Amino acid sequence: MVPVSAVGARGGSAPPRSNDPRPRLAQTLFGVEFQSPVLLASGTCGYGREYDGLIPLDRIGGLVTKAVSVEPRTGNPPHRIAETPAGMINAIGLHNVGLDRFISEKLPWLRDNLERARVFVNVVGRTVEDYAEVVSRLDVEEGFLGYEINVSCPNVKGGTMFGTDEAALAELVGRLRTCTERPIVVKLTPNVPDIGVFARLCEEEGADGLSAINTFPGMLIDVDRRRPVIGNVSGGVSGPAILPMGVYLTWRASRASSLPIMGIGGIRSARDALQYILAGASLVQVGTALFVDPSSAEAVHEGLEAHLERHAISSLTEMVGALELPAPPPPDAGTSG
Amino acid sequence: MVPVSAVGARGGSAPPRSNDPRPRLAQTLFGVEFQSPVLLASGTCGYGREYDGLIPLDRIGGLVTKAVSVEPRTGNPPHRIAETPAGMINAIGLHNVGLDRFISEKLPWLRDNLERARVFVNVVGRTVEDYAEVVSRLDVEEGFLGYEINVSCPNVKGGTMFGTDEAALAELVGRLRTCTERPIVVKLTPNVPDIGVFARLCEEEGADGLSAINTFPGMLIDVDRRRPVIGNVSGGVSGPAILPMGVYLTWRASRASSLPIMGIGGIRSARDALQYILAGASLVQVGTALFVDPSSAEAVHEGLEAHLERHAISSLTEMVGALELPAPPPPDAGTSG
Amino acid sequence: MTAASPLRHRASVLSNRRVAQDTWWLELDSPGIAAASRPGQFVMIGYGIENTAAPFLPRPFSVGWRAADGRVGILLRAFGPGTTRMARLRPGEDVLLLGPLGRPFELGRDRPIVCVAGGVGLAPFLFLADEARTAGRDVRLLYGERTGGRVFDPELLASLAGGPAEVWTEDGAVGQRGLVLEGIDWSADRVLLGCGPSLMLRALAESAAERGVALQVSVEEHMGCGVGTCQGCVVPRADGGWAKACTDGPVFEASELAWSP
Amino acid sequence: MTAASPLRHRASVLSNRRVAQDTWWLELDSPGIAAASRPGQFVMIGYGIENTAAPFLPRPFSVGWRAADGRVGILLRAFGPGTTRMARLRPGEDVLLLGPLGRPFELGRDRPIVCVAGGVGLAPFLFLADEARTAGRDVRLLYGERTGGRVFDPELLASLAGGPAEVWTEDGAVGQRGLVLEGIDWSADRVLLGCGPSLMLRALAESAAERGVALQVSVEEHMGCGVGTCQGCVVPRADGGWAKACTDGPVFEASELAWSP
Ligand SMILES: Cc1cc2nc3c(=O)[nH]c(=O)nc-3n(C[C@H](O)[C@H](O)[C@H](O)COP(=O)(O)OP(=O)(O)OC[C@H]3O[C@@H](n4cnc5c(N)ncnc54)[C@H](O)[C@@H]3O)c2cc1C
Ligand SMILES: Cc1cc2nc3c(=O)[nH]c(=O)nc-3n(C[C@H](O)[C@H](O)[C@H](O)COP(=O)(O)OP(=O)(O)OC[C@H]3O[C@@H](n4cnc5c(N)ncnc54)[C@H](O)[C@@H]3O)c2cc1C
Ligand SMILES: Cc1cc2nc3c(=O)[nH]c(=O)nc-3n(C[C@H](O)[C@H](O)[C@H](O)COP(=O)(O)O)c2cc1C
Ligand SMILES: Cc1cc2nc3c(=O)[nH]c(=O)nc-3n(C[C@H](O)[C@H](O)[C@H](O)COP(=O)(O)O)c2cc1C
Ligand code: FES
Ligand code: FES
Repeated sequence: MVPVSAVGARGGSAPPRSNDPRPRLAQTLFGVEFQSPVLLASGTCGYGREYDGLIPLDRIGGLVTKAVSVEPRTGNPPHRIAETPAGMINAIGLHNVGLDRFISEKLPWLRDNLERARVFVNVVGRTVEDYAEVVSRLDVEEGFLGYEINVSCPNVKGGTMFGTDEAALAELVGRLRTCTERPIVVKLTPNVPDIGVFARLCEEEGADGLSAINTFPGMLIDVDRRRPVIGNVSGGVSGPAILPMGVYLTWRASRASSLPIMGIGGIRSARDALQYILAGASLVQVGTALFVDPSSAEAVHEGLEAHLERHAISSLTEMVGALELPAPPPPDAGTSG
Repeated sequence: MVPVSAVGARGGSAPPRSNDPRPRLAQTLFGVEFQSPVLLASGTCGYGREYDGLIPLDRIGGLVTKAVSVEPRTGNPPHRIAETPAGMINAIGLHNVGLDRFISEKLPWLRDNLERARVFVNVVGRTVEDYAEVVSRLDVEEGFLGYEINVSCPNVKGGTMFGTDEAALAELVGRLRTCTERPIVVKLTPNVPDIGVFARLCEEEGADGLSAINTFPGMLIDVDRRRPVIGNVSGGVSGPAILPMGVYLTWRASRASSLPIMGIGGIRSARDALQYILAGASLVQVGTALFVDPSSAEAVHEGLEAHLERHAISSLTEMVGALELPAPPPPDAGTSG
Repeated sequence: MTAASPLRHRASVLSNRRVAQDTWWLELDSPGIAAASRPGQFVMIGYGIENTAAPFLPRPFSVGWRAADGRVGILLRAFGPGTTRMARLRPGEDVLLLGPLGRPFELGRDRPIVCVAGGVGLAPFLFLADEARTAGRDVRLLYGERTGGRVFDPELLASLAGGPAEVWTEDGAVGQRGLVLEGIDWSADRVLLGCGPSLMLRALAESAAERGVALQVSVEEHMGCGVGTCQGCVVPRADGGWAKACTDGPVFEASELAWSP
Repeated sequence: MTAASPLRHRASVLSNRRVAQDTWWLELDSPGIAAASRPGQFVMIGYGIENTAAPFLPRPFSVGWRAADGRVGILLRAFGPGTTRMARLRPGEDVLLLGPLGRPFELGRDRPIVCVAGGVGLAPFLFLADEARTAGRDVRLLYGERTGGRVFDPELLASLAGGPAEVWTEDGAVGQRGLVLEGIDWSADRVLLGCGPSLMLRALAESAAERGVALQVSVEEHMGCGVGTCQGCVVPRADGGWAKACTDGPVFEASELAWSP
């Protein structure tokens, strides 16, 4: 599916040539064309096939697979999900079929059935070598464009998460850069004091793009039983509840690095997506909203098209990062109270 | 209002003596009795007086004032607040009358009108010396129990927030400990990789308690005008949206330190409050919910009383930190995916 | 600022009818608020603490009208997600009310009153005109809308306000074509009151200032608490500081405020 | 797993009546889902993407009944915040439906069918009993509730299920006193089906295993997507792995699952 010439071309959003007849939502990113900025988020669309017939995958931008690890993982005990105010908490535990079965059972469907949708494989590991093995072994396969590196997982070596530890993250990204020429997109963790530091670091280590953001750590307690609702005690909070945080962190990441960004977190409408795009995202991912309504990704796509048409904007790229700030910029941005 | 003998007594929640006739919700904390665990959160109840007649302040646990800084602050340009999914974003900018007027105009009302409600003064500054000045000069006054130190503000010296910088926070807490014998409660910032580190550090530097949590940095964009909705560009997200994060961070803080904790974030019912209490909070604060319904703090108080009665629990202290974890504890707690 | 504490209670929706494009007239059952309200004051209307969908925060609305039987009338324009949902309120449902809140218009004595309303800025003047007219005052009610479709049902308006309004529309479809400001007779012996979008209020304030005419305006800003605790609703004062729209206002002397963009 | 793709569409509420304490019978207008459903399958019912108040995520409900005119019947028990709100659905409102989903009961041929229902586990058997009886099958419907007040209106039940149920209540207020399991005749030539709370299903599965009787059960677990993408709804397999309640189930052979506490 990936044209050989495109593999490995680095990101950067090219403005459309003036007499380009291509659709308003199309962008060239990571060396290939995305017909739409709307992708499905990792963990919320399985391996694509599960939504076949419900979501016209080839009409949208693409999808990110469920996390793939070297070994199969059985995941966490139930309950794995629960509802929170305007959101949900999940602790799936990176339940996945493992690399071998991903290659033999999941990738072929993506390769054979998707023409225009771009596929990223979400990658996890417990060590740098785990990640490197997934990337190296996948790299010879067809059916996907690049990697989204999930760093919101514990680093067996240091005890911290890769995504909150600058040294561990730098080592990881640097190592993966040696394993592939395909686009590497690092999915940033939100619970850090300054996401810009991590965005910059990824750029320096050779990443091609950023995804912002993964879920927030959260917990729910069944007060009658005095027990956590979630089998794994805590999990990740997603959904509309985190939208303002996601927009903010995308904006911060986009000011700290020049990499293209996939904006993620609570998106359920074109207006939500536009907030991310104005904040600096070139692409967006729809996750939890798919559970509420599987047609929401398509609705976001159509709503974006309608918005551009209504405002006579010829290309979405004009809106990427086009947020206008008040002058002079306020000194205390980011603080509350 | 503060009995001299109590001033400076350190925290720790004493279980009620067996034939103690005191109400189920009463607890001894910071050397004094709290008749109820429910307080009003800083910035959402002004200086108390504004809610006089609407909220029976002397029936609940108490309140935390709007932040007080040495100098008066005019705060941020409008819009200062906006609604987000199941929450709100605020960037008031620590608008406050300053220390002199706080002492002459605000404190007297609290001193003269509250008998049983406990008052904490929320303190902010741009430098360690700012904080120290507020605490030192207030310390000789009457009408409040102790201090809640708001560290979600930029540290002029280092450029980071006090609340996300271990060294700056340690210096601040250590310095304030030399200024007062009254309870010092440090209000933790949520956007750190491991709140336990900060909780421990506050305990080591002599703090008497912790408040968890302050707001999450967030942003909203008006997509038609391509401008931030909030005059200050970004602000702090509060309300039900952040409840699961607040419960999780309270749990983490309570496992990392033995200080009493005030649980904060999205509380609007007794069941929400109980989640914080089971996770380890001795007290809770109600903030944004007051805007939705000023009677919600009282409703939380009454709901807690009803819950204890229904379950024949003689003292709330039995529930503090009484969360039962599944055995064996899952290895990946805190991660999602 | 206000003398008595505001009331907080659940109020039943008595009726909710569409009175113009995007515009509803909502009647709530609230004897306490009906009795205590003065023209220019407002209420916070919310869905209560169980609700987290928009409107999560309560929204401020002028008391548009009140009746001796305890009805409170609200003029509601579906604007964003919150008001769109409120436009669908049906009889039998209830809302959480907090009010009356804020500083009312000062009407003084005897002098003729001129009300200048833009859009749903009409709301406080329905109540005001009705009661002032009943009290024998001379009231002119100038009312502008962008389009004719948005003009409040004239019959209902006349019955609520104790007389008709002089209507101006930008498209000229109803009433006179033009801006409502064109209808003002700038005479200094009137009590001049304005309520409407901020651009209109600014134009009004500038004209009044040029002519040395006193003007009271009711302003809008995003609100959190409605009672002065959150400092969320500030508007710029002429002297450089901030005033709270909820307790220092919503009615201000135009000269108290800064009007530069 | 399922042959055709599920349908997603907005469906009108046709009626919603209280049929027992905390229990409602909701009829939705969904010809497509009515036509495609098989007993044991379920639908996800939600309020759509604009809604963020509970239920924010759609909730799974068994297809309780269907009619040739396109009606789909749902037996709904107000349990937590989501179902409490759904119990207040009124005719004219609509919901977002996704379905039919999941693996249905396997009824085989000819053999008598014994349905064992606990609480709203009754739902799939209304539909099943009605159609199996129409097809000439012998169907026993055993139905247990904790208290008599929660027993589904017997007349409506009989009309939906094509015949009455044998009712057991723990308080003995309606039907026989005791647990519904006591009513089972453990004969191996029956098609034995169970649906209800997990404690009841476990007891049922253990009894069936002891007696070597085949049993199909419909299980419950928190669901996100309902279509197999989120891995949220897993239940433990006998072989140590996990099965997805939404696509591998909700109906399983009891022997496929692990029943230890
Ligand atoms: C004192 C006062 C009296 C008012 N009287 C009336 C009236 O009688 N009739 C009427 O139709 N409208 C009135 N308004 C305006 C009304 O409150 C807003 O139209 C409404 O809040 C918009 O909510 P929304 O969710 O539909 O819009 P959104 O744009 O979705 O609102 C998003 C956020 O902005 C806030 N917001 C947006 N616009 C306003 C605004 N103008 N004022 C306060 N908050 C705002 C909302 O609270 C919310 O937090 C009044 C406002 C004030 C301050
Ligand atoms: C296949 C299937 C069929 C079902 N059929 C019926 C039926 O016909 N009639 C009926 O009344 N109920 C049925 N249920 C149970 C129903 O889905 C739950 O009662 C409902 O989801 C509870 O939601 P709540 O908000 O009221 O409860 P809450 O306790 O507030 O729910 C909190 C969270 O837990 C989840 N949750 C809680 N219990 C369940 C549960 N049992 N299943 C799935 N999610 C749950 C909710 O999705 C939500 O995320 C069925 C469940 C499944 C899985
Ligand atoms: C309008 C507003 C103003 C606030 N001002 C302060 C403040 O001055 N100092 C402080 O420590 N926290 C401040 N906060 C944070 C709250 O005290 C509380 O930590 C936060 O809102 C989370 O609780 P909630 O979800 O119940 O509102 C403010 C919050 C709001 C909404
Ligand atoms: C059920 C579920 C499973 C997820 N699994 C993964 C995963 O495997 N890898 C990953 O990087 N993110 C995972 N995520 C996070 C999402 O991709 C996304 O970052 C997050 O949900 C925020 O977006 P949303 O609010 O639109 O859902 C998962 C989220 C959910 C809800
Ligand atoms: S709305 Fe809170 S101070 Fe005015
Ligand atoms: S509910 Fe998502 S996999 Fe079953």
